[in-house]
Amino acid sequence: MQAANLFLVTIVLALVAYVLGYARSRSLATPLGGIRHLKSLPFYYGARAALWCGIPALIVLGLWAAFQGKVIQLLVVGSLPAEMIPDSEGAASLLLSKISNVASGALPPGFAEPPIVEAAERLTALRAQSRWYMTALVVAVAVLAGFLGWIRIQPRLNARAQVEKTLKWIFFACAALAILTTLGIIFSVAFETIRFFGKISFVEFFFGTQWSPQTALRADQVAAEGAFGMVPLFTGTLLISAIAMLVAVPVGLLSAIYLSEYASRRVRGIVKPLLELLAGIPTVVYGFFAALTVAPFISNFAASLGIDASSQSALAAGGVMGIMIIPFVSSLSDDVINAVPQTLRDGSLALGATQSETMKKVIFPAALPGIMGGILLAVSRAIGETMIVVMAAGLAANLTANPLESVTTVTVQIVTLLTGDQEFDSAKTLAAFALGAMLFLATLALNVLALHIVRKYREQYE
Amino acid sequence: MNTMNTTVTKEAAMPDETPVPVQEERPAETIIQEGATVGTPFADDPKFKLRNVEVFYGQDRAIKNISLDIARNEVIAFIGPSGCGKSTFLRCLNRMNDSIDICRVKGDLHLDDENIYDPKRDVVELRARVGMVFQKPNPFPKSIYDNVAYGPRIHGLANRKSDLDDIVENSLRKAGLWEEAKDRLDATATGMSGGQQQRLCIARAIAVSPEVILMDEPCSALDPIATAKVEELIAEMSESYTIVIVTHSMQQAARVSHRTAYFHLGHLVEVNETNKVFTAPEHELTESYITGRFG
Amino acid sequence: MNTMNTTVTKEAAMPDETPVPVQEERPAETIIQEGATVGTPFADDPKFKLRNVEVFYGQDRAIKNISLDIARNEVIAFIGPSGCGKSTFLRCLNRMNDSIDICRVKGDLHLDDENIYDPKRDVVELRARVGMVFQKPNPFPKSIYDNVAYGPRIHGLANRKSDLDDIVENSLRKAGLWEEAKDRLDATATGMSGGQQQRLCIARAIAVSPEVILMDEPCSALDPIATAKVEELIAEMSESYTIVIVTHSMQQAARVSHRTAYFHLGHLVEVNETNKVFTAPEHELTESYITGRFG
Amino acid sequence: RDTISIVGSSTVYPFATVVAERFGSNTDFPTPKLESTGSGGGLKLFCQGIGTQHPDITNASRRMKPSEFDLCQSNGVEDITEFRIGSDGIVIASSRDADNLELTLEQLFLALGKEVPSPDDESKLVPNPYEKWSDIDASLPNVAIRVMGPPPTSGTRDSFNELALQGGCEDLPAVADMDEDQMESVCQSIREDGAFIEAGENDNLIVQKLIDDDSMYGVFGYSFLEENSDRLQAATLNGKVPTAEAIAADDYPVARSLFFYVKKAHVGVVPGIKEYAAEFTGVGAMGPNGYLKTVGLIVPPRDALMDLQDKAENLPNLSKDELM
Amino acid sequence: MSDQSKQAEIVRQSLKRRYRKERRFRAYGIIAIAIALSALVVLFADIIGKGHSAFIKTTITMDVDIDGEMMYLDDASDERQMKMADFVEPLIQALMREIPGAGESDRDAVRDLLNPYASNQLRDALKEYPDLLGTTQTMELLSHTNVDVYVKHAGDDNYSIKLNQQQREWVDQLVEKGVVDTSFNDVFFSRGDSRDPSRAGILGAIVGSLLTMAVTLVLSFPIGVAAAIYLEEFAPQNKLTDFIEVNINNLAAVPSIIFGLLGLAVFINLFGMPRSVPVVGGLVLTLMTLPTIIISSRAAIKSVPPSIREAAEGIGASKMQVVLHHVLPLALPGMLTGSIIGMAQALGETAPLLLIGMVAFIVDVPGGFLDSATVLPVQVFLWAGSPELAFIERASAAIMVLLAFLISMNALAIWMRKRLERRW
Ligand SMILES: Nc1ncnc2c1ncn2[C@@H]1O[C@H](COP(=O)(O)OP(=O)(O)OP(=O)(O)O)[C@@H](O)[C@H]1O
Ligand SMILES: Nc1ncnc2c1ncn2[C@@H]1O[C@H](COP(=O)(O)OP(=O)(O)OP(=O)(O)O)[C@@H](O)[C@H]1O
Ligand SMILES: [Mg+2]
Ligand SMILES: [Mg+2]
Ligand SMILES: O=P([O-])([O-])[O-]
Repeated sequence: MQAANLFLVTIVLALVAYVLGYARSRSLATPLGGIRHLKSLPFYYGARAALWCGIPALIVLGLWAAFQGKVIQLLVVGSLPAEMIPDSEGAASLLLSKISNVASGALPPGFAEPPIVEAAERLTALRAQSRWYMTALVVAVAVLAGFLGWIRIQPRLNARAQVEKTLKWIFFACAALAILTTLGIIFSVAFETIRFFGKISFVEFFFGTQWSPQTALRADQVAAEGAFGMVPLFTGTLLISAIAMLVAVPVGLLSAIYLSEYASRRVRGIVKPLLELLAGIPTVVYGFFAALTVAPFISNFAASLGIDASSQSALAAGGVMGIMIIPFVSSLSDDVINAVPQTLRDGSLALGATQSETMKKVIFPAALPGIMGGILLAVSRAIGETMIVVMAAGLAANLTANPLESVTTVTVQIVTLLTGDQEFDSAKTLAAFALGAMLFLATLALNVLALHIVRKYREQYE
Repeated sequence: MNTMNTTVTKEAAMPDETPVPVQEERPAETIIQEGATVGTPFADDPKFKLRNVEVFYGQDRAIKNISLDIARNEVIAFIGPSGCGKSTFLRCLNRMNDSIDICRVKGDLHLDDENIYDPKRDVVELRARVGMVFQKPNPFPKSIYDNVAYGPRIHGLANRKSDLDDIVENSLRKAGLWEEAKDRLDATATGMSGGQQQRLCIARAIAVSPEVILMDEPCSALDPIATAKVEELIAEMSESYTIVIVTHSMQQAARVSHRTAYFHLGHLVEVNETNKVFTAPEHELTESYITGRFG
Repeated sequence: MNTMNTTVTKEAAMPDETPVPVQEERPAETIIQEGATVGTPFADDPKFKLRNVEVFYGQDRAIKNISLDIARNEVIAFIGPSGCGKSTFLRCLNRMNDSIDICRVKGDLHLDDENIYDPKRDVVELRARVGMVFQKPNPFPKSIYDNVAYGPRIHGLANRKSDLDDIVENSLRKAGLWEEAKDRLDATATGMSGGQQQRLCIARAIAVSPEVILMDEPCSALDPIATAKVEELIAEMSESYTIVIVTHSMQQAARVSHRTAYFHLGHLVEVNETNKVFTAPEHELTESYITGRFG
Repeated sequence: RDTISIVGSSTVYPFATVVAERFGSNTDFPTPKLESTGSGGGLKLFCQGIGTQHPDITNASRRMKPSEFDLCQSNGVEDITEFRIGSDGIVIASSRDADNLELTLEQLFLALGKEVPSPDDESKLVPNPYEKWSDIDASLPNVAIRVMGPPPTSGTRDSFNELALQGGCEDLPAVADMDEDQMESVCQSIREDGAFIEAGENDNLIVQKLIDDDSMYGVFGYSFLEENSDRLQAATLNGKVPTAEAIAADDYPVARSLFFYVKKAHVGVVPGIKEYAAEFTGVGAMGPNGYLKTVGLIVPPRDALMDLQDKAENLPNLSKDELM
Repeated sequence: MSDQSKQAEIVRQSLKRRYRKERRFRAYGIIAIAIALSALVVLFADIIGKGHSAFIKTTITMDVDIDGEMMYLDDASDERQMKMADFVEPLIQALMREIPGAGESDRDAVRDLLNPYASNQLRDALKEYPDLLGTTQTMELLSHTNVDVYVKHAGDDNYSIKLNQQQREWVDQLVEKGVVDTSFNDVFFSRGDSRDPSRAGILGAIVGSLLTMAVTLVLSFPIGVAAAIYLEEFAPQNKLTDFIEVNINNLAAVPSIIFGLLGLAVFINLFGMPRSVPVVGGLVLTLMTLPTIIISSRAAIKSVPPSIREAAEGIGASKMQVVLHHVLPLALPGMLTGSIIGMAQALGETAPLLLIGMVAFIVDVPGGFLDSATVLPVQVFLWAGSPELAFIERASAAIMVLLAFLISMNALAIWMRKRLERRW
């Protein structure tokens, strides 16, 4: 049986165990005078039996499915004539791939040497056997464990507590996945970053103003030494983020204020989802729009004014990124403004302040910390945004503050360095991970700070 | 004191007895005649002249045809069970209801013979004349000084810093807060105790020299000592201001007000001298409420 | 009735007088002796035997060394100013405080000689024996039938559908709701009026045949008519259950309870026959509270 | 794995994708999967070893280097078949709206070299001082030198370094008497001060950016020029315009051959490799009217094509001697 | 009193100035909203303007003599012969017949009007119905991309027309005769990627997206809900759960490309999973969406009033019963809404997928979770980088399809929120 089918079978077996456990607990209860004399409801006895039946079986199934390939490979390869036994890992995988392609008919058998054809037959047989054993083992485990679980059912057993405890552990495991993910991120950038710093010095990376990762790939290739100063990348990133914030913060904030203070319910009902729509548009679409519509427009417009503007101006990427971030800023500000208690608003209005005076002099100052936190979050988003800049920003690491020039960003370089060429030992590819680590740390710091500010602010009014 | 206890005892002595089902066969709606208020709702030359006021929240009629006069420099208390419309009615007097989208007000409401709800009327000016103090103290998260100076500043009442200083000092004095606050005018107001905060809110309201002060349960969030201070303040202020106070404590109404208005389910059931309301209520419902049969 | 009014008048007549600052120079803390409860806190063969109970919320001590017995089939009322710890104490009796992380309970609490806070003790079973009714009616958003049947179902009290039907009918009958509800058992409970909802909650609590019913201000969200019905119900139930009721209405305490316990700032100040508490309170604080000097 | 995996040159990518698609639609084999990684990156992946996780074929826009051959050998990739599939010129292109360049190779080196003879003293090497084309020669346009080109993983870059830069540098007096290694390192070093912009492997992106920006010049293969001939123009090098004829006749100075390499160990393991090679070298693809010609490949002459087809049939081994 | 009236006067006088400010402030708000909304409108107009023409294909319909002799084919069921047969010739002959002016020397020019894969259409037809050999059939064939561009965009100077003058005249004639015609572009929806714009379709990308999303949904929804329940209902207040919480909040704000690095390092390099496959894409997107789902699920759980919990607990329900019987059913609509929005985000995500190789040229429509695939947004990225404008047109069309998916997902979420949300 296939692993997937076997999975279903195990589920069915667990259901059967459930039904049996349920029935047994009821029949145990009858002589006692009803289920109220059981420690738990019959449902829990059933569920407990099902867990007993299902969990070990699934573990066995998982292990088997994970290791059967390796084992079969060893068996098949081991059975080949001595001169065909592969001498390297690669050759082994090649051989096995050949055998399995012959076995599946993707390669015509006439093509292959007889031992291979034999091995292919053997492979087919072994696979069938393995499936058979797996089926037998899993079913046996399920039945046995299910039976054990079933036989132990007795009125004094607190099945509910056990079932709930198991569930709770499962829930906990799911929550703990977040830690694993973070560890995974750290793991995936840390090693490469350390190796990178083995090749390039800290000083050059953090303070160098040249970014030009051209390293030779081969000993006999002549290329520049490569410069790995991340300063221009970070200034480029910051320039684009700053432009984005210049668009997003005023527009987002003022929209939020208007919607929460002035707009009628109907207008709000229409405008808010439309603004949210801006947030739902994929970044690749913004990138497309920035690269093909906004950037040419800006450079043509600048040219018509006699100003020199790059076709991949930071302005285009930043401006479009700003549009993308508008809803982010507006919904965060909206939250924060709404968290300011109505009583403050009433207090000001009752003194005869106009709405805008109330907004500017009372609500806004009160909400400012929260809004700052929200803006920091938005900045962190802008810094990490990738597709817009990959498509619309440049590749040249210019150290400039002119928004009409083209700059490159950290994320652009990560993508450029890693798409296609995925070898892990040149400083060039390692640089991508070092940049990733920097990006992670920078956004992490921003997020921690921002979340802290926002939370503190919320607590203030709770 | 004993006399009262005796009264309560009458009921306490028979806990097992079925409590009298209040108006079970005669629901409140039927024994109140809409628009007909018992007692003395009207006054000569009133500060507020309110006639046939109705307030709707969407479809719900929260205030049902109420007519009432509020005299100059009187302290009038609004009492009644929760949800009977006291706050709603109070907030009509300075149009604080405007900010609630679904709220509509009907009827004639006049302040010094000017129609409050005239569409051309300016709420900013109205509210500068009719100040308000809320249930929960709501100082702005600014310094004590800035809280009090806020009103004068936005209205441009002071030309110079020294004028402003004077206004702030005067208002804090009137609110009985000057001694406590004078050394920490720059401290943020939210650091003060609840009672101080509420008096600060009163000072803030006084600072724009209103003619009327509306108070919506100003002491319900305060401890007994702070309450006593605020009540004292109300008594003092009644010399120069007209004060309308909503309270859920009958004792408080008894202590501070000249007249008391009893609300029930959006109706104004009875208005009378406070004295009279608590000793000899004219309306059956008022009596039930006073004696604690419900609420 | 008149007698009472006169009393109030005394104060109402002098609204300009400075209200007496309650215990300004003698804060409540000093006139209460910790752990020393005036009156008759103990009983023979009690249902609950509570000794030296202390409850902490984090660092705050919300209940301060309280000892009290609750007799079988008595109705005991907890009264006291807001925040004095009535609800906190009540919730110790069926360990509802467990769900509050920062809450810790100390002392000996026994129900029929079994330690309530024994770590090995199963709260599920405890709560099946000690039911609870809350301030705001909180029916599940399910049908009326399912609301009442929920408890019996999770405790496995019914083997067959017909058993369950019987339990539901009985409980609704006892809660005086059967007539109103029998034709719409499948309607969702949230569609009922507040009073009906509260009675449904009572029926739900009864359905698991508890021995004790705890009620935390069960009428405070109800109108007078519904209140009367619930009070009537409490009177009936007191025959078969031990009832502990928290109320903010002294009148209600007077009407429904046999004994009354007065709480103040986490102390149990006085416990006495209800009759006695309202006519001749032994403790100074109780008297101040009863006469409305604060709260 | 039963799908052919191809990596390598971005110059060959457009031809290879067309072949792959044809191959997929004309045979029962699945369409190969192609990633464009640059010649160097591709060869590196290719030589990483045998086994299904490694690619079967790599494209290159230059010949495999002996060092790469050694890498392959040391990783067990011993038997390799080489296919030379045509030629490509490297052009210096710009938008049709830009000033066209008429360069000599020497001028090109002066524009892009890392160290160039000082304008004052021909025999001394100084860091490249030229900022505008007109600084090099007054006849050139008065715009800043900004050239986008491929990264070092790219075969185009290697060829450009060898053919164009070194070609323009060898005869300069300052380097004339250096030894070979020294000369190579001077002549093939590209300046890193921002005048030369390393674009990614995606030549289409460069084309796109040239079209948008009139002041930029780009370095890439001839086929990309042809594909966009209505929007791009090419600089003349040593007076020669890059045309198919000129490149095929080796008249244009910067022309090189295109290759792909087949890992023989995978033939017979991953189905269809041989057939793919046959399709690539068939008359339908590379004949005088083949579809590769229509997409801009400068196809090999008839007798070379016959050789290729033989190779596809027999898959002869590449030896290191051939590469030296 | 006089003080009061004097001040009232001052207030009155200041009013005009203050209301001017008020109006200005309002105007700022309106302008801000107008900017945001017009950006939205411009974006949509731009994309629709660029992409709508991709939904139209240009075909050539003509009578084709399926003449065995011309094709070197006398038995269409013989595989060997089929391999060697010339399927182009009959098409060229047929088209030459439709263009009276074209002579033998124009053969190549005429052939270039036909799609390079038109002959495959004939071959496939013969493969299926060998009997067609020797008959004359009316066939609808795809035109060459150049013809397609000319027919749809003649006169638009954004497009370069690659037909010569002669060919343009022919096409004009053929359009006149109805031989060249335009119709709904079903090819676009029924094929995978191609190097030939007129044969390029998004089915491969759509299927890739669906497979990837299936993996993401199956993993992230149950895990997210379980994690939310744990954190909201069971987590004790301790360092570990605090740490988990901080982690989740941070992960929600970690740039998506970092998840790409994670996928590359862990799933591909460490676990040795294949590149470019939906399983890996789905796993990466799962990790990326989980925090969103957890956070919105927690909000949904929080919005269930505590009174319900108390009620159940007061009757003696265990914590788990309270959660499973009461909280979960009530919070489910909110959880679903949050998850749909999280899935919509994942559907539009590109950057992390670039790093795990889902950016290859893949023609075949993937048939399973382990087949190489791209997804819609990556397809957009690939086409957007192509120099041929015919691909830009298709990229815009693909964006329209992607947006249609996203908008309907969001609309579904809004509808569910409106429909199922309970007000307490
Ligand atoms: N913003 C609102 N929207 C809709 N209905 C409202 C609103 N505010 C009050 N109401 C309704 O109007 C009625 C009167 O409310 P109001 O707040 O005036 O009562 P109240 O007497 O002040 O009660 P309380 O003593 O609880 O403050 C109530 O039924 C209430 O539900
Ligand atoms: N969950 C909690 N966390 C922290 N402190 C609490 C919590 N619940 C109650 N308290 C504090 O414990 C004290 C007693 O509260 P409790 O709710 O028991 O008072 P109460 O007498 O029931 O008041 P009320 O009449 O307002 O219901 C109060 O000071 C309150 O602030
Ligand atoms: Mg109110
Ligand atoms: Mg309480
Ligand atoms: O990608 P290349 O052809 O330049 O190696």
